[in-house]
Amino acid sequence: MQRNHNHTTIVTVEKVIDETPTVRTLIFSDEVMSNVLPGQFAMVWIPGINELPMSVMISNESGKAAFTVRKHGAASTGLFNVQVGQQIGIRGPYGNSFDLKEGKLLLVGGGTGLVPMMRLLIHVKPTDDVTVLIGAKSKDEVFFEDLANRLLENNVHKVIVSTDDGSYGEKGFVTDLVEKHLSQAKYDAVYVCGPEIMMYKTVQSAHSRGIFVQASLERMMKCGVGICGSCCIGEDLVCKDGTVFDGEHLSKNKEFGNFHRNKAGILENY
Amino acid sequence: MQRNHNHTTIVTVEKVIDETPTVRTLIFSDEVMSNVLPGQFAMVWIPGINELPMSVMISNESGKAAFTVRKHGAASTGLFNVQVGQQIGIRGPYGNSFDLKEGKLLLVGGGTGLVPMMRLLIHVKPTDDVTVLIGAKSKDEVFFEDLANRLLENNVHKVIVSTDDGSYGEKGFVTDLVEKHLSQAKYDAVYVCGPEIMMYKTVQSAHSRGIFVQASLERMMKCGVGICGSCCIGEDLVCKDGTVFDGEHLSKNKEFGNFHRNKAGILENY
Amino acid sequence: MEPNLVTSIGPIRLDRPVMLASGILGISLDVFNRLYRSGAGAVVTKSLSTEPWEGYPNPTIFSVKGGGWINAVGLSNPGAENFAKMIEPNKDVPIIVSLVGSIPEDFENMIKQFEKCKVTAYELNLSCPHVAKVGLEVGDDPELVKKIVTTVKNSTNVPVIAKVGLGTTHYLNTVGTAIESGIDAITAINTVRAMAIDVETQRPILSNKFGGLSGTPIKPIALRCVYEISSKYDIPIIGCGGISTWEDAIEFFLAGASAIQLGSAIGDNWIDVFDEINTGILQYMKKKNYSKIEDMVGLAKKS
Amino acid sequence: MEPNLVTSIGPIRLDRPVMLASGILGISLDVFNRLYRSGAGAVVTKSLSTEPWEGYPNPTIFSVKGGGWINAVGLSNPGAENFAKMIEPNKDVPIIVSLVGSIPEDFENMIKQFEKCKVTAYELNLSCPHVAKVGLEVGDDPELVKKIVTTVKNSTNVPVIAKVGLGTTHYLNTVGTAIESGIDAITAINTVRAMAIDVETQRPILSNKFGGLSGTPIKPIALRCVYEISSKYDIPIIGCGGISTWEDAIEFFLAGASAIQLGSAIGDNWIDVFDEINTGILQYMKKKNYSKIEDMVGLAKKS
Ligand SMILES: Cc1cc2nc3c(=O)[nH]c(=O)nc-3n(C[C@H](O)[C@H](O)[C@H](O)COP(=O)(O)OP(=O)(O)OC[C@H]3O[C@@H](n4cnc5c(N)ncnc54)[C@H](O)[C@@H]3O)c2cc1C
Ligand SMILES: Cc1cc2nc3c(=O)[nH]c(=O)nc-3n(C[C@H](O)[C@H](O)[C@H](O)COP(=O)(O)OP(=O)(O)OC[C@H]3O[C@@H](n4cnc5c(N)ncnc54)[C@H](O)[C@@H]3O)c2cc1C
Ligand SMILES: Cc1cc2nc3c(=O)[nH]c(=O)nc-3n(C[C@H](O)[C@H](O)[C@H](O)COP(=O)(O)O)c2cc1C
Ligand SMILES: Cc1cc2nc3c(=O)[nH]c(=O)nc-3n(C[C@H](O)[C@H](O)[C@H](O)COP(=O)(O)O)c2cc1C
Ligand code: FES
Ligand code: FES
Repeated sequence: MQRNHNHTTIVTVEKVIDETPTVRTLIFSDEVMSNVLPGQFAMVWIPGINELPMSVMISNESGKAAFTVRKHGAASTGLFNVQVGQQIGIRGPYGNSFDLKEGKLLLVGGGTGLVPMMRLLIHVKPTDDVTVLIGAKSKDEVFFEDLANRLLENNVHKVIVSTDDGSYGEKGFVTDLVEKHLSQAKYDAVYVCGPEIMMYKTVQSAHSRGIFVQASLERMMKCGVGICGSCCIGEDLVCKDGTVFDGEHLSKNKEFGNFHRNKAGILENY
Repeated sequence: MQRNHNHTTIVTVEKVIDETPTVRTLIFSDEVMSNVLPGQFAMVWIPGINELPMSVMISNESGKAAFTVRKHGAASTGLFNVQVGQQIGIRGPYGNSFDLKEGKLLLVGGGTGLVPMMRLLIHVKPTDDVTVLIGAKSKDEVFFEDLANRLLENNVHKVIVSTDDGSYGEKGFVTDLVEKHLSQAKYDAVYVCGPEIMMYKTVQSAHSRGIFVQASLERMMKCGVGICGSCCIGEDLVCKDGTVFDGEHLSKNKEFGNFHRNKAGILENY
Repeated sequence: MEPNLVTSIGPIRLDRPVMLASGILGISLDVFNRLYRSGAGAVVTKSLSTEPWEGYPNPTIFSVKGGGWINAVGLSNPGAENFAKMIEPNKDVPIIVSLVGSIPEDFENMIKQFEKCKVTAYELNLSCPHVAKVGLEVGDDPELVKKIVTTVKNSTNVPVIAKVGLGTTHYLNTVGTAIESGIDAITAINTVRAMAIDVETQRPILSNKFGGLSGTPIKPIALRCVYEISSKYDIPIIGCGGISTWEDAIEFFLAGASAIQLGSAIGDNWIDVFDEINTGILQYMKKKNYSKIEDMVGLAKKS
Repeated sequence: MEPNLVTSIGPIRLDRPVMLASGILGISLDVFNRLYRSGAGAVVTKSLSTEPWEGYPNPTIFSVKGGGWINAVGLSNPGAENFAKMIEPNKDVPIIVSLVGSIPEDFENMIKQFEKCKVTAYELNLSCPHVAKVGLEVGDDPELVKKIVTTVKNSTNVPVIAKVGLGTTHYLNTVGTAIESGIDAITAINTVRAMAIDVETQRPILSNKFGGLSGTPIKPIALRCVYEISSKYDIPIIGCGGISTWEDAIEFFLAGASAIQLGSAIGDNWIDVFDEINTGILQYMKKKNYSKIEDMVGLAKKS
């Protein structure tokens, strides 16, 4: 019987990697999750604690997948603390995925927003010229730089890190780097995932130049299946209509970059 | 979507044929029912009246099927009275079917028990030598004789009618004819459907001679799907294990030929 | 005559008989507009309380193997005041505002917040099966139902609907009490209290342990409730529970509902379901020669 | 240690925990023998009355599109006396005799008929949702429940089980009353009142209009009832409702049931279902290192 993606499957965490003091990658075996498309996510149940949406991270072993989680509130800290051998529940994959263009590509990621970017990288063609921009607050918070370089070893590519405090790579916001790159060369497509303001500015920079751009959005998600409404942004539901939207669509959305809803559904400013 | 055989399908009666003063054939269009196997039955709903088990009669038009019903109590009289253009509900087909052997075949039917026999006839091979014995109380009650001859026009065949009162065909019980035929020639298989005593004696005649024999049984049926238990005979459920049983099995069943259960589930003598 | 989909639920008139049920996608005016354009005849808001509620922690929703969902979102909502502000600009969409509370004053206060809004009706949630002190715990108390309905009817001219479900007090009694107290219509039913346990980790899956079963599994139960209500009382009924096809919708009309609501079907078939059902109803009406929804309401009771 | 399937439901000890539920294939000793050989730990008879009943005319059963069945066979049964005679020869099969009646004397009289039979337990059907004056109409009346249970307990030394369901009186109260009156165990739940309407012919399909919903749709409801009973009372529980896989069975054990019953699954998967579930339970027990069913009963309440 084929698995119904809405039914929770229990998997065992087989390996845990510390990426930074607050970010960990948890690896598990699951054929379905190992093959999700870039941009798709899973709902992850930490029994007795919570359930939260997570982009599905790649693993270098086939048939395996991972979550890369930053500890934050109760749910994400619960997942962060899961030990090797512990069980978690997963359902999905949910959501749409990035539209892969060919040519000169710019990928922009910040924090755990790099997860869908890494999965995007395994789909680029050897002929693509790929630039990856990684934004972080400080040196401590940088991860996936090596991984990005490794995934792109057969491509013409650059992986550039910027930190807000300049403790590693270039100093400044990654969105300034985006602006710089887009003004200096002709890109065929831009993909971004990270903090909303990073996505907002990236979309603006690209869309205003008429460059194809897509962002993978995050909103409060309770159900993941288009029932509860908690993930709405304007008239879109991120879990069903997204998570990936293109610049054209986002530029008309008044909530993007400005508001998100809290757990009670109240609009709050970013 | 494929039809679930447990879900009622509504069909319209397109044609009604009077077979005898108390027996009618109602023809309707339904691809699924037109292709059932000999021995299989449907549960037939007469809206507002009742639902009853019915063997599925053949039709000479493709994509059509029929029920041949004798009026009896409330349910069968309800079906008997259905007019052209009226709707009935059908579910099924249910039950197993006859095991078709090759060679010299004896088919024995009485009353509406001829229905599965007619469907059997459309499956015989042109090389089979087929004898059909039709039992009836009197001349008025004889039907399907012509049909049987027509269906067998390409075979070596005989269609013999006997009536209890001798008003048509040979005089006497059809089971005496069975005994006569089986003692005079070597048959490869015997198939029977009709009143229980007819089936019982036919099975005895054939099984005692080591001839392969199968009977399609009738019992009170409420559900048709193996839930209600009303159709039990010994440890068998006619709707699920039957309706077709072979002589070997039946000869060990103490209820066959002796008892049946009424609507309350009480064993009654035949 | 070409059939049309207009229907009246007592004083409430809708262009189309299929509404969005409360709690499904129900927190944003932009989404309401989209659903209305997709074919919903009205949208019922998430049940609102006097104060904002975060609801229960996740997991709050579970997909049942045999079909349907169990949810315990815990009535998370932005509160009546915030919500009223958000829908103030609304001109087009028939919005039915769903309210939960523990005492008559809760409802009275919330209704005041909506004075500047276009509200098609209020729906009193007397039947949420998984939050303490509101919903079913109110619906199960006949005295309280009487007080709440009377108070609400005195505080507004907008039609008021009571939403009932299977609780510890028989819902038919609750319906009777609501009618005596002046209710304009009944929505039946809410979710049915249920649970799921994970056999691997051996725990109830929902954070609240218990939740409400919705979707296809409850359709035959909801249908009999509508039939029972319409057989016993003369009150407009909105059928709700497991509706996902036009045949389901027709069954509810035949049982006595003048309109229907759906929620779970959206989780299974997304929002195209409104248009699919509207189209199916129209085809059925043509075939049976009906000009309006009313022509078929309650027909199954005649047989 | 190799796990085994033995279970105790209070004073009732069974070699295997999966029973045939009342009313399914439940009218013939030969069939009981077959089911027992197929893996059923016990069989519950069709609910018997003092006199034979024909039951309702067909249609008495309906297959729901979304899964499950609605039945209104109307408690057709050969009557206690006929039935007792039929099972007199029984030596091997643990038979639980299900009884329906309107007054304590009905039950008392029927039990007398079974004096010469090997009866493992009596199950009082206080919960059939579609026959007047018996079943739920009895279960909904606390005084009557008290009298019936007390009378039955005084008339026999055989263990007595009360079968409850969703009626107009909250089933938890009925359970409480039965316990106070000395009941040995509880079976939860019976079918849930429901209906189906044919949209073509515009009539309720079952001849009785209303019937009881069984099978997968009611599993989440039945599971919460078992969990609620075992959380509130200290009484052995038999879980029933929509069980069709070994995972379902485990869920009920974890919720607090010491044994389970199933009926509808037979309509879907035929009688192999007993063996499949037994095998699945044993494998699960091995994996989790349990030696007996008891080891897992109620575990989900700990979390
Ligand atoms: C599609 C998607 C993919 C994601 N992928 C990742 C990932 O790969 N790695 C990662 O670390 N994080 C990811 N997140 C974010 C992660 O789900 C939230 O950070 C997490 O749920 C926060 O919960 P908390 O209880 O730890 O924090 P809280 O203290 O409860 O909340 C912190 C903030 O996180 C947000 N949040 C809380 N709960 C949710 C929720 N259920 N859904 C969405 N946002 C929520 C709110 O904005 C809140 O203000 C993703 C979110 C989405 C929507
Ligand atoms: C597999 C099967 C195939 C059948 N095929 C045909 C057929 O092709 N043509 C035909 O005319 N008849 C057929 N019958 C018999 C037919 O179903 C019954 O004669 C009919 O149900 C009688 O119902 P009634 O209400 O008219 O009679 P009643 O007066 O209610 O009963 C008359 C007798 O019919 C039997 N009976 C009643 N109800 C049922 C029931 N639901 N199922 C089985 N037996 C019942 C009982 O033995 C009863 O004593 C078939 C029966 C079965 C089991
Ligand atoms: C996620 C979810 C949230 C719900 N929230 C509410 C609510 O706030 N108020 C309410 O009256 N009903 C609520 N309900 C119940 C629905 O409005 C509806 O009565 C029920 O789901 C049955 O309809 P369905 O089977 O079409 O979903 C909710 C249902 C779901 C699935
Ligand atoms: C056809 C049918 C007949 C039933 N008859 C009875 C009965 O006589 N007595 C009773 O207590 N329960 C009866 N039930 C209820 C079952 O015993 C059981 O409680 C219910 O079907 C739920 O279990 P399931 O989902 O495994 O079928 C009947 C159920 C069905 C489907
Ligand atoms: S998370 Fe519930 S609708 Fe998107
Ligand atoms: S007719 Fe119900 S079991 Fe055979």
